[in-house]
Amino acid sequence: MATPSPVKPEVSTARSSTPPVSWAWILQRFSGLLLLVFLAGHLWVEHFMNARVDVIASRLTHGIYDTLDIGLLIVVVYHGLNGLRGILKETLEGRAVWLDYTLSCLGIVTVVWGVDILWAFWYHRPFLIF
Amino acid sequence: MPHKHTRGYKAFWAHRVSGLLILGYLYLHLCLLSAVLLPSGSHDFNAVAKVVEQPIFIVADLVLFAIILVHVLNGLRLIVADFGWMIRENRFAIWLSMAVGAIMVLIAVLTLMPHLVG
Amino acid sequence: MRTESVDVLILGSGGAGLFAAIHAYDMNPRLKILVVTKGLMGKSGCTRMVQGGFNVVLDPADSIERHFSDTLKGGRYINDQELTWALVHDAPATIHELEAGVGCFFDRRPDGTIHQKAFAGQSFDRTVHRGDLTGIEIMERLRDQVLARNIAVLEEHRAVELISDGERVMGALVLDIRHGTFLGITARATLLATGGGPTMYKIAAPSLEKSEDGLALAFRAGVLMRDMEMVQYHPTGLLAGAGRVTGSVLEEGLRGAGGRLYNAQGERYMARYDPERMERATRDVVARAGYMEIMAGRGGPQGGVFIDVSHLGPEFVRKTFPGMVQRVQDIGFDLATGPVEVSPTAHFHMGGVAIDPDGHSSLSGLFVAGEDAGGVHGANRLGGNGVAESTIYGRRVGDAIGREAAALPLNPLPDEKWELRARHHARFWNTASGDNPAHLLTELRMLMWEKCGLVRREKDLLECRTALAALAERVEQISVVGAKAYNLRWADALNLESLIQVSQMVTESAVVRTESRGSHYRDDFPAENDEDWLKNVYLQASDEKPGGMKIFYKDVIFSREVPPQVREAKSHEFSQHMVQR
Amino acid sequence: MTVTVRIARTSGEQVFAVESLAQQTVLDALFYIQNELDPTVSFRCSCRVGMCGSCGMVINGKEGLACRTSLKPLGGDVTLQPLRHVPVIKDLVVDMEGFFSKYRMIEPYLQPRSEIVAPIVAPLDSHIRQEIDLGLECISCGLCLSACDVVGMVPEFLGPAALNRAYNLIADVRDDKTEERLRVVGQSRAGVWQCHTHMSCVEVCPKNIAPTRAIAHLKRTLIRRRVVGPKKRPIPKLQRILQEEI
Repeated sequence: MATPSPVKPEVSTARSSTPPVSWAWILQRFSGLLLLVFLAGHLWVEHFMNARVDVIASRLTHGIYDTLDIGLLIVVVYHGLNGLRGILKETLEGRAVWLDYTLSCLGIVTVVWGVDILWAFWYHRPFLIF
Repeated sequence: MPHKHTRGYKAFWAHRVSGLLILGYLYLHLCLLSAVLLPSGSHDFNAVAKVVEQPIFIVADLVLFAIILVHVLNGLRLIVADFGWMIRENRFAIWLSMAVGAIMVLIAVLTLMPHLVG
Repeated sequence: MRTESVDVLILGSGGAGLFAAIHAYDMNPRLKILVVTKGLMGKSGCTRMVQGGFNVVLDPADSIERHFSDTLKGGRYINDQELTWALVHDAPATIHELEAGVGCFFDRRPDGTIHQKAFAGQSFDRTVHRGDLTGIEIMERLRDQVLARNIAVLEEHRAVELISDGERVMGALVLDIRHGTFLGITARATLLATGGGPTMYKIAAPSLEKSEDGLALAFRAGVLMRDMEMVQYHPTGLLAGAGRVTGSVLEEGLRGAGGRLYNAQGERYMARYDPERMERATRDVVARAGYMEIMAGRGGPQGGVFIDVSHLGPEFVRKTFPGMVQRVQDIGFDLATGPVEVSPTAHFHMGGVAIDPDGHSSLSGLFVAGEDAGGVHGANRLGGNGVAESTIYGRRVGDAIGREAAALPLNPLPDEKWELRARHHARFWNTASGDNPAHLLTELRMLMWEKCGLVRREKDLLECRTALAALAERVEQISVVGAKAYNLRWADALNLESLIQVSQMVTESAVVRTESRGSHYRDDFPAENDEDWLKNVYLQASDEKPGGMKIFYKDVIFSREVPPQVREAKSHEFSQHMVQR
Repeated sequence: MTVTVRIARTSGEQVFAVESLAQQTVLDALFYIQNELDPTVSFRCSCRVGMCGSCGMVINGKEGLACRTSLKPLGGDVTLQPLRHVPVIKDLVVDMEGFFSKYRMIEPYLQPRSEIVAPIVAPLDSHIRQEIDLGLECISCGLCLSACDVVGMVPEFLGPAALNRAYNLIADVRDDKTEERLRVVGQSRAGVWQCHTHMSCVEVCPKNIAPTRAIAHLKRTLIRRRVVGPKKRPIPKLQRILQEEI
């Protein structure tokens, strides 16, 4: 018998005082917009100012460009891995905590790697860390 | 009969695939740079320049630019929709974003034409 | 066979059924309530299809007494005045509950108060509405409220028989359409709220699954019925060729707002029939006028007349009647800019089970609400009083059930009895070959339209009686094949059985009433005869022979208002007359 | 015009040839098939004018109401399949419990504030009237749920119709359960954050409702709550009650 007893929602309404928001969702939008700014800068610097490779390399020894690229790196890694997390979460039942840890570690490693490459330009030497 | 998917659904997959491709490119980019740095340490970029200034790399750059545009413009459309705008006009919005993307790719092609030809 | 015992069994999930379930539950939450519905909850039935709206007195310049008088006048004074009074009296409270409790949100005037629009036959603009598809709002919200309560619902289950011993109703035998199995349900109180829906006519408005099951069930259980000859034809049913949209109503608000009716020669023919009220005359008058025009050969290509609202301005029409504009657009015309072909369409059954204002029928344990009940509207219903009846009586009767059900006895039936009855309703499976019920239904619809429709004569009615008897016999020969689960042909056969039963009641009552009143028009007695016929025709299954019926009539009791044409109030004696058929 | 109608029945696809007349719909074709060609074909319908939402199905790959889909524009080939994302009972008949189980999650009924004892005054140009108007008239036909590919990917997702109803109740000043409703619609897997803005629901809705708009509103409401706190809700003016005894 299709007996509709009053169905209560699955969340416990007692604990949280404020309705939940998805920070991942919000930050994905913000990082996306921020990325737009960084990416525009990156493309302008790398492709339109003077696209010769050695010029780019020498330019990277100036702090301003370096900061631009580090910012771009952090945001793009966050945006990309957060997007990947969303895709993977769809197929994974429930809350997969290990996924968050794995992706966070991957993100940190990627950023350190990227920064290392930039610093390699800065200090005129192969690698600092790796 | 397979389900007829809406334009919004196709745009969603375009967004997703382009995003994954860009993420993949990010790692490729880092690997390439590392590969350049690792053996030499001397920062002899002329060898690198010879390779990356070949037309095939420029075409690859254009393709990357197009993929990024798909992701960026679609993302902007979604943010606009999150404000409740252009929802009933979604089909037009998708068309508009594609048109803007096409124009920008065209501009890029025209800009890089000298490198491609010469 | 599966059996089930509940305190309250509600048959039907329209406005009356769901509102009654809600009120019975709120009155006594310990009651075990079960709603059984032929379609999906809140989706099948007639309240759902309400377009125009809900008549209610809200404006201080209006009055309950005026609404009462309008309703009596529209009903040509054979209403049960106590029922009509309960309707108009409870209407404001019902609207308040629908808005503030149930969650409906009706249309507003610019100042923010509830908008009331003009309908035909009323001395005041008192029809509350939500656009021109009011039923959706009312039914969706009532359904939501049922979901909020511990009320069990069986969807796609149809009652095929009321279990009665001639004095008491003890429950119902129910067919589970999805599985093709039967379920015996015993109940302390049974509410019949399946709605009418006279679909036995060629052109008919109600939703397609309607087949007046409730009236047929009640009659077979031996319940007293009244005014069965009173079938309302809506003047403006859409004509869409061979499409099933044909017969669906273009709402009365079109005429209320000033819509005009033309015949094929471009005449505004209402001038001939009711020069004073024109298109805003009551439905019986306008529908008959349209029928006469069509019969006189002044009809359009599809055999209809034309409604035109384009002079009100396309902007106004599109904004005020978006649902109607869309419905007409679906069949390829534009209501906003030009005339649309329409025809009278069978719409509502004023007759039904005789009840008191709390919904008690002549059998104890059986309550009736909504279109299954008769007497509220007399000989003709005013537009906007229909949804009012279903919701107001749903509420009233729900309260009554909530108060009384716990004290009523529960008599479970032995299994053999259930089995026996179930076999009867599955008898179509035993026939090797026979008629297609869909074809029989078409025959019935033509027959009733021609012989017992808007214009009736004794000769036709007697022919109709014979033809109906022949059809009833052919129903026994129907053959149903395939799996029992969700078998639509079986449903067709059961529908046909109900419709023929009700058609017989309509015909027999129509033979008896030798005058014209409201929706009942006799070509051979074209005048309204107040001297002899301020009476109600009652009808009940006869004990003498199986399938027979006894018919008698009683004077109307003018308990609250004496009609102007009756100079002095008659004594309230019952002058009865009995006919046996 | 002869139309080839392919019906995805429980027992497999079956093909029928139907002679279609002007102004006929998919529903008319189904009736013809059931009455004349194969009485065992099952489908569901009630009102036949797009008010009850019983006859939703997938017509040539796209969700539609059989009663409001004309045969003519479909050409000579029509494929009918049951709605997606809900269990099939038989042939084209689906179990709408699959729809209502989600719908019930948001407690879809008005739970009025104690001050609401009469209809409220809601001028035509007022925010409440306009907001609610856009999402009313839902006939719970389930087309949006069937069209929603997110439900296909994340089965817990509440879906367009339920979220649209939730937004309507949250926008309704008469309702007292805004906080609770927001908690339900804000959930990570079932709630609004899962919506990928495909807007398939908007494209198939037979009543021209835009559930995506409602979902976008809910997202913004949730964020605003978190950032600036709950909004003050003024007590709406009540309409004067005519009768003292009500």
